[in-house]
Amino acid sequence: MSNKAVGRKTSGLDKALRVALYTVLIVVAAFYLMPFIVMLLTSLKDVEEIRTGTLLSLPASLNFDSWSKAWSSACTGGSCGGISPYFMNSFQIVLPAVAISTLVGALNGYVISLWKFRGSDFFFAAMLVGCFIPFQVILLPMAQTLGWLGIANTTSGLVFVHVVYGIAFTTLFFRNFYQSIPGELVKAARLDGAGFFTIFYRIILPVSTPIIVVTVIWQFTQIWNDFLFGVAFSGFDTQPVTVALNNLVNTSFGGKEYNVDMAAAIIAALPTLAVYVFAGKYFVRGLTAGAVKG
Amino acid sequence: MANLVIDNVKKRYGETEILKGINISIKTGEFLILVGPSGCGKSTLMNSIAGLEDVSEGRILIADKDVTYTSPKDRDIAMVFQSYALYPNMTVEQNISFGLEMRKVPKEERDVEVQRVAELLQISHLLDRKPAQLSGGQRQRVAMGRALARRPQLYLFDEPLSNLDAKLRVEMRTEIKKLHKKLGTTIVYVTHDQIEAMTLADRIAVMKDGQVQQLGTPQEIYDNPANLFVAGFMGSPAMNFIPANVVEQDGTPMLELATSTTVALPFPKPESLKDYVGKTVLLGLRPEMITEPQPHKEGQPFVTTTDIEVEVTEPMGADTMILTRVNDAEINCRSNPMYPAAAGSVIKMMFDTSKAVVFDQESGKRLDV
Amino acid sequence: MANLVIDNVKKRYGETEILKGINISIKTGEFLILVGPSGCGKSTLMNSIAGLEDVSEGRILIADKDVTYTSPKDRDIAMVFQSYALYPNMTVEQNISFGLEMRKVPKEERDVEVQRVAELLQISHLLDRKPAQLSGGQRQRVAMGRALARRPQLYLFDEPLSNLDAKLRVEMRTEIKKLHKKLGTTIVYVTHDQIEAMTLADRIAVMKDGQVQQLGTPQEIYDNPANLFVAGFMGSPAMNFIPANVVEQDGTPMLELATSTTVALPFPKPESLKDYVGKTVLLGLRPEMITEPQPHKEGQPFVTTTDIEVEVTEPMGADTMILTRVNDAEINCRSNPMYPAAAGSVIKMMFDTSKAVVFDQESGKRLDV
Amino acid sequence: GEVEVLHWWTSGGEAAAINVLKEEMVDAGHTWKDFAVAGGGGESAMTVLKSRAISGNPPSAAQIKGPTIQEWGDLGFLTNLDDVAEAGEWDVILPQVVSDTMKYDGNYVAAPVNVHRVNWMWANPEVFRKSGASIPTTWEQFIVEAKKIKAAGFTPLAHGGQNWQDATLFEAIALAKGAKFYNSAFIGLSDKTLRSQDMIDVFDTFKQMREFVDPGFSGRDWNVATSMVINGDAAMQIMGDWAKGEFTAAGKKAGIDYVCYPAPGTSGSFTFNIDSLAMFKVDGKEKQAAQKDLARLILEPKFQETFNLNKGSIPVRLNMPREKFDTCAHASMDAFLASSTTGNLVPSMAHGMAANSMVQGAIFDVVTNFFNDESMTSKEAVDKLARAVKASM
Amino acid sequence: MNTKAANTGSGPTQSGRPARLSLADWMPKIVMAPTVIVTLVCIYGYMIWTAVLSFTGSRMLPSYNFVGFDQYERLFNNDRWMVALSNLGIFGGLFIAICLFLGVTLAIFLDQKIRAEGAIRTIYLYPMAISFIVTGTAWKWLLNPTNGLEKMMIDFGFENFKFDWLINPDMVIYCLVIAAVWQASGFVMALFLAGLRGVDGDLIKAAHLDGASTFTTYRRIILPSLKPVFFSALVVLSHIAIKSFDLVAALTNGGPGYASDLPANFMYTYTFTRSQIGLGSASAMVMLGCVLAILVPYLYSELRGKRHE
Ligand SMILES: Nc1ncnc2c1ncn2[C@@H]1O[C@H](COP(=O)(O)OP(=O)(O)OP(=O)(O)O)[C@@H](O)[C@H]1O
Ligand SMILES: Nc1ncnc2c1ncn2[C@@H]1O[C@H](COP(=O)(O)OP(=O)(O)OP(=O)(O)O)[C@@H](O)[C@H]1O
Ligand SMILES: [Mg+2]
Ligand SMILES: [Mg+2]
Repeated sequence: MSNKAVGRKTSGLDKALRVALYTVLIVVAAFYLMPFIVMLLTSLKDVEEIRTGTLLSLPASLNFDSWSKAWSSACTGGSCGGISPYFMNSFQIVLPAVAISTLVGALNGYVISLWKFRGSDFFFAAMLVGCFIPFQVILLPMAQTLGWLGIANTTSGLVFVHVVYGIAFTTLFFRNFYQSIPGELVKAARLDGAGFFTIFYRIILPVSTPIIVVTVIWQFTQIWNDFLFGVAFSGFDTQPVTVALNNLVNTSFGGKEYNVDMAAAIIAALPTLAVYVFAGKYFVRGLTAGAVKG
Repeated sequence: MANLVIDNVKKRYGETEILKGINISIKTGEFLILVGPSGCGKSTLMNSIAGLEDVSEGRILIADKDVTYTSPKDRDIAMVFQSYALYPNMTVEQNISFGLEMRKVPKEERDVEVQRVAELLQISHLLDRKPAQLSGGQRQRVAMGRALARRPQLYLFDEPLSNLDAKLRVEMRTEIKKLHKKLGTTIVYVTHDQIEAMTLADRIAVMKDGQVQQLGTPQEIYDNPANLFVAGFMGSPAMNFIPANVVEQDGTPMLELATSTTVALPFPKPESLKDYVGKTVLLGLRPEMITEPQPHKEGQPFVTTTDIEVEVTEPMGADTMILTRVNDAEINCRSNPMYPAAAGSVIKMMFDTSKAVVFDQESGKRLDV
Repeated sequence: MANLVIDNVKKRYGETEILKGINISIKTGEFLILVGPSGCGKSTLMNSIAGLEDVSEGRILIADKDVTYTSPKDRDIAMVFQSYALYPNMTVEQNISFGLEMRKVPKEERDVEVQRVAELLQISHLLDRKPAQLSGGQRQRVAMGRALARRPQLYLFDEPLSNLDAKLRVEMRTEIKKLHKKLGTTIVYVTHDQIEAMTLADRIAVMKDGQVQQLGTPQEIYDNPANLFVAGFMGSPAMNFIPANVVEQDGTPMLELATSTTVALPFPKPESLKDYVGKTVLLGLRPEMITEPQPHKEGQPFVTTTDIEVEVTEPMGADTMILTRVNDAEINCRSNPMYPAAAGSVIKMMFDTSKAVVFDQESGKRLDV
Repeated sequence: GEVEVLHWWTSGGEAAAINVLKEEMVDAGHTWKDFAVAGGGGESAMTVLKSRAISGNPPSAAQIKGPTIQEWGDLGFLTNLDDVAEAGEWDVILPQVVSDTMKYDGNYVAAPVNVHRVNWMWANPEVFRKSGASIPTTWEQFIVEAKKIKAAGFTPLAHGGQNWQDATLFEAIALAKGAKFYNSAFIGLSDKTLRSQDMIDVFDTFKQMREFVDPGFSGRDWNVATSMVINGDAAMQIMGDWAKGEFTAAGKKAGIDYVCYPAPGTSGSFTFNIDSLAMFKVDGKEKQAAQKDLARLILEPKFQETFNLNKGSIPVRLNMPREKFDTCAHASMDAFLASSTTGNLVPSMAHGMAANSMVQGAIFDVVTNFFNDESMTSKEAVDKLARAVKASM
Repeated sequence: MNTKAANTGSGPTQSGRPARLSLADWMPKIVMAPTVIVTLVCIYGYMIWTAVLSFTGSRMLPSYNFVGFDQYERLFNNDRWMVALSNLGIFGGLFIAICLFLGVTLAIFLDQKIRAEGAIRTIYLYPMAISFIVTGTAWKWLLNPTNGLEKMMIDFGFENFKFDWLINPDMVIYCLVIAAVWQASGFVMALFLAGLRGVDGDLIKAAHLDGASTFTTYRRIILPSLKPVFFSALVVLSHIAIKSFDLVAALTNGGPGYASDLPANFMYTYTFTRSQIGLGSASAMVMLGCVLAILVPYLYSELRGKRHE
């Protein structure tokens, strides 16, 4: 349905409300942005300026040295390649892990809300409990399991771990979204001769974009920013970028190079930010509009 | 094409029994119409036939095969849902062709089929739209199109024309009839439109509260209702029920009527009233059997002309309904719009009891069978 | 209670103009029925009145106030949506009382009101259910209940009874009529049911393609359709259109009819046919005007009896439709079910042209006004 | 063969130092896999180590120190280095305290890298001059001088509010009560000592330090605190000799821009913190050979020298040439030798050399909480400490 | 009423059905199977394992010398644990409440056809993207009394502005709340925004006609139909609250003292740094127990309520 809904309102009160609305949004945005501005400004200053200036003082000149240093020449431990070599590792972990966990979550959610079977709800509840298991306690048993499976300290091992502990969330998101999809759609498709996967692929997935976006945002962020699993289950050559970032930040050459730290942090966050910007387009309305009456 | 046997099907939602043992069997190629008051379980029965709801008890057989536990897609059924259930992400065209695609019909054939159906339903110009951009009636036609594009063993139509305008509805009705003639597919069809029921059905099943009250040809149902409920439900405007004393005249039980004057009406099967002499029965008389005096009927048996007092008139185009009171019951009579009948005036009306029926007042059971 | 003026309202979706300048004005307490083919813009117009869609052009006035830009909640309107739009997370009771709550009606009053409405709509036993647990017709009644619980300035009903069975529909219709009588609220009502339209309306607006074709009382619309479209649209079964040559007999233009034999029919306003002598016009004759010979009409002016060949018969309960061919056009006649009319036989039928209308074949314009 | 080395030497000097080892290994024909996990004094690295060990895939060598080596030995993860040790005469070149720590069950299982002196005090002479104070040699004097410094508008004590920094300061104060007291309290964990009046005094002194730190100390990293001294914002810092790296990196000269003194009252004592690489059992002849080479190289004088020059610590080998080392290092070496004979050489509690991690943690908790809790009295603290230590044994 | 009824709604299977089922009928179960296995092993298996360890004297690595309830006794005699537990109460409660409120509010605001929606949405969301390893530093600066916000405000002329929560043991927990809210509320907003976009436009229209103001429409019609979204958000937030480990590690590292310790940090410290796996496991079990005690009743009521309600 069109959402031009409520008419062109021009009354003074409405205008005032609108102004207030924007004001609130902008003030809140400013609060959210503050740490980022601090980080950004810091990354552009040199070490001396950081020491002497205040948090929000502007850098004397735009200086991207720290950015290039963070990217390609900062030292962490025995290697001095910046954080760039670790980007590939992270991508190799994040992309498959996000894809698999999202897909599995979508399928699970689809089953739990539209193909209920005896015990499926109970299982869902049981699975949710899994969301609350502190990740720290599973480090050791998981390490042992990975050892048995022969994927300890490999990228596949990390993908496996992230998928395992991601599906509870992805399932939750999808299941709760699919609660509002009219069951009649599935019925109609079954009569049309579509099977389980066809219905999923042709009918359900196309109306799932908003929740896919949310799930991808969540999973991508969680996995990209994960440190604990990344450090514990990676090998020396499969360490994700967070481990590099951690090393970089905890490394100092006489006086912390905050500018490099901040630059590295921003660089490390760029892929996630890109996902947010890109995915944002798909926050669309009314995908199931017109499906059923009543 | 296949026959359909519904064998003692029951359906419960929690405690409540919605279907209380339905038994219907339809021959191959038969057109069955389900009617019944809102909430009586028609859609539930349709869903059960399609396999979209588990039945709690009983069996369903299609083409002599027990399909009670077969998955819907293997039952080879096409259905129009009361709530449409259009695929929101697909265009009208895709909605219609989806079922064909699933049955692996090649693209060219699908296109031809979609065109044909769309033309039939007059939605050719809407093929590229999404359901959200359609009007109510257009959506209903798409729902219809989805079923009609296929050639299943069995069609299920759940109020497929309710949101269409009268003209379109007549056209669609004709198309369905043609289709049925041409393909001979078995059809189960729910409708609230009496004319649809009467004109389309080979047989009609009248349901009430999860039970079949009567199953028979339209004419049987109309002329020979099994009980008070069926009699009152079928026909629009509804049959008049007049509590009437049975009096004996010349050894024949007659029905006494008090309008402006009191008359005794003859009854075609007087023997069925024997036991009720002196008691009151319910006389069922359809509005079209109480008309302005019609000269050509004059003198026929079971036709009685008497005076009534007009309470209200309701012009309905082709006819005018006249409301009056007989034996203290409000009744509808149908007259020619040109017959002068001002509210409050006393006019002559002709009662034709040749097709009248009588019921026991308490049990609602038909007496004259 | 208020009057309603729709002043040259236009509505576009992108390029397509859906409403092409609607002008309707209704007096306070009037009952207006909107009819028109599926997709002609009825719901869009209703939405515009309610303020749920912006109009692209034009003004809407309620109670003499321009409300074109007023928000829906300040227009004091209650509406039944064609798609119901029930609140899925609320029970039936909450659905009905929500509007009252919003208007700050105290709890006790609300409860009383909900009870009243629920009884009226026969859904008292469903008050605790959620919409998902209801049948189609039950949902529709809840949608209805939501509107009826309120006492707005203006009611908008968009096909409120389409999914109800005939009996219930008649009851509901009566209730609406009573309500309207009692409250005198202005009502705009969309329906596809001709009987509803004829019996409820003070006036009917016939729409087509986003334009009003005719606005008038039911009788006007039925007897005096402004054009071919209105004539064909109103009435069920539809009016027969017979292309007929205008011939002059004794200086009076008559309409020539070829059935089994050829006859010339008289026409009440022959002067309007003057210019068409020798040409072909479209004669509009409703089915109920072509009946079995009725002795009491015999000899009336404009009544002609002739032979026709029965093609198909369609029993519809109270009447039987007889299909035949006249001047190569297929036409419907309405006869008593007991009149013998076997398919293929030639029978006598009586044509009553006293209410016939004629149209220009090309433009569809009415000739006899 | 290849060696995978898990360590947390990531800061400037350390990283440069480890690169020396790496190069030598590469020169010896091995592959060096550098598994560095920075942060939290090796907390993350230990987690990684456990996870890798339990998955059956431990690194060849890992940075483990002090009593923890024994714990790993107990679990049977460590390999025997006796042949390397014999060839390199480790028993001879290493002081007893060091070699004892490197052995499990009488066998060498780890190679020591360096010795840190923890009880250092770093001072900015400029600040002292400006505020007219002199370098304190006892804690009483410290308090007097600190007050002057504070009055002059400087922060007397540069400190970071992290539990191990609190503990470093605390153990320095405790050490001023004598090595015997120190050992009895932190190694012997004697309840009597823990509850003694001396301990109460220690806490009293410790609490007074709270006045001499700036309000922003909470959670501050040690090197940030060091830079306060470097910048002349603060006068002193009690920190191990790794702080020197910060001064050096800032281009400051020992004895001129900054001075190093033993922490007040501990001039004859030496709190040591030994870094070492423990060797894990690995499969494959080549890997084992590489591992042995690594152990050998660590104790080569060349590596010892370069590494310690970078790291600010002193070599574990006795009798190393010392000309390249600065004055602070010299002082450290002297104290190391001297104290090892007097019994004033004590393991650092704050750096996990004295007690196992559980006891250490228990002490940390009490100490750090006491330092931040204005209402807690020293008596209560002592009681808490004694109970916490008991509970963790 | 009749919630059970809806239950049997769409499922293709039910008890009492004969065994001749095609592969297609098994599909849902087959699809769920890997998840079931993984959940059983990697969640319940490990949970049981942890439970077992909590009854042992395990130190650096797991061992199986059983000591009964000793670890639990030690745990509850541990001051730091009690602090951590009560901190979790304060932190979790505030964090979840504020995030939900902010998330819902911002989502609703953003749903008003805001011009720069994309940009604003990204701004609200970005804190999730940046690892706390570094943001922790930025927050430390901001909250630091000597050179952070306090200084800025004083520089702006608010002489008496005082903001020293970070070093105040009583207030430091609220610093954690601020930073955590900053980081997570954007995601809650996104979750709700996605939910809002799924609500049928006709319902909103109906509510407007019924006389509901925009505010009431959200409160009574839209948000109640977003119950499942609330559910998701709550689970996610509780999850974040419970495992807020990085946040504490980066911002306060538990300090001053251990005033800002949370159970996750406690557990990590004891399990890995202090080699007290037994005690760590016990603390994990207690943590899990607390969460479940709150969560299970909610889960139950939530899952009992069914589709389309
Ligand atoms: N969002 C839209 N975009 C484009 N066209 C639309 C949209 N919504 C409706 N229409 C078109 O506008 C026309 C009028 O629709 P409307 O719903 O008013 O019809 P209606 O008269 O109520 O029909 P019905 O009797 O079938 O309900 C239809 O042809 C429909 O296809
Ligand atoms: N999920 C449910 N839980 C409980 N009762 C239900 C549920 N679904 C339907 N019902 C009830 O079952 C009965 C039959 O519903 P059904 O939809 O079959 O009616 P129907 O005959 O199709 O009516 P209509 O003509 O109004 O569409 C109704 O009374 C309805 O209230
Ligand atoms: Mg139904
Ligand atoms: Mg409509």
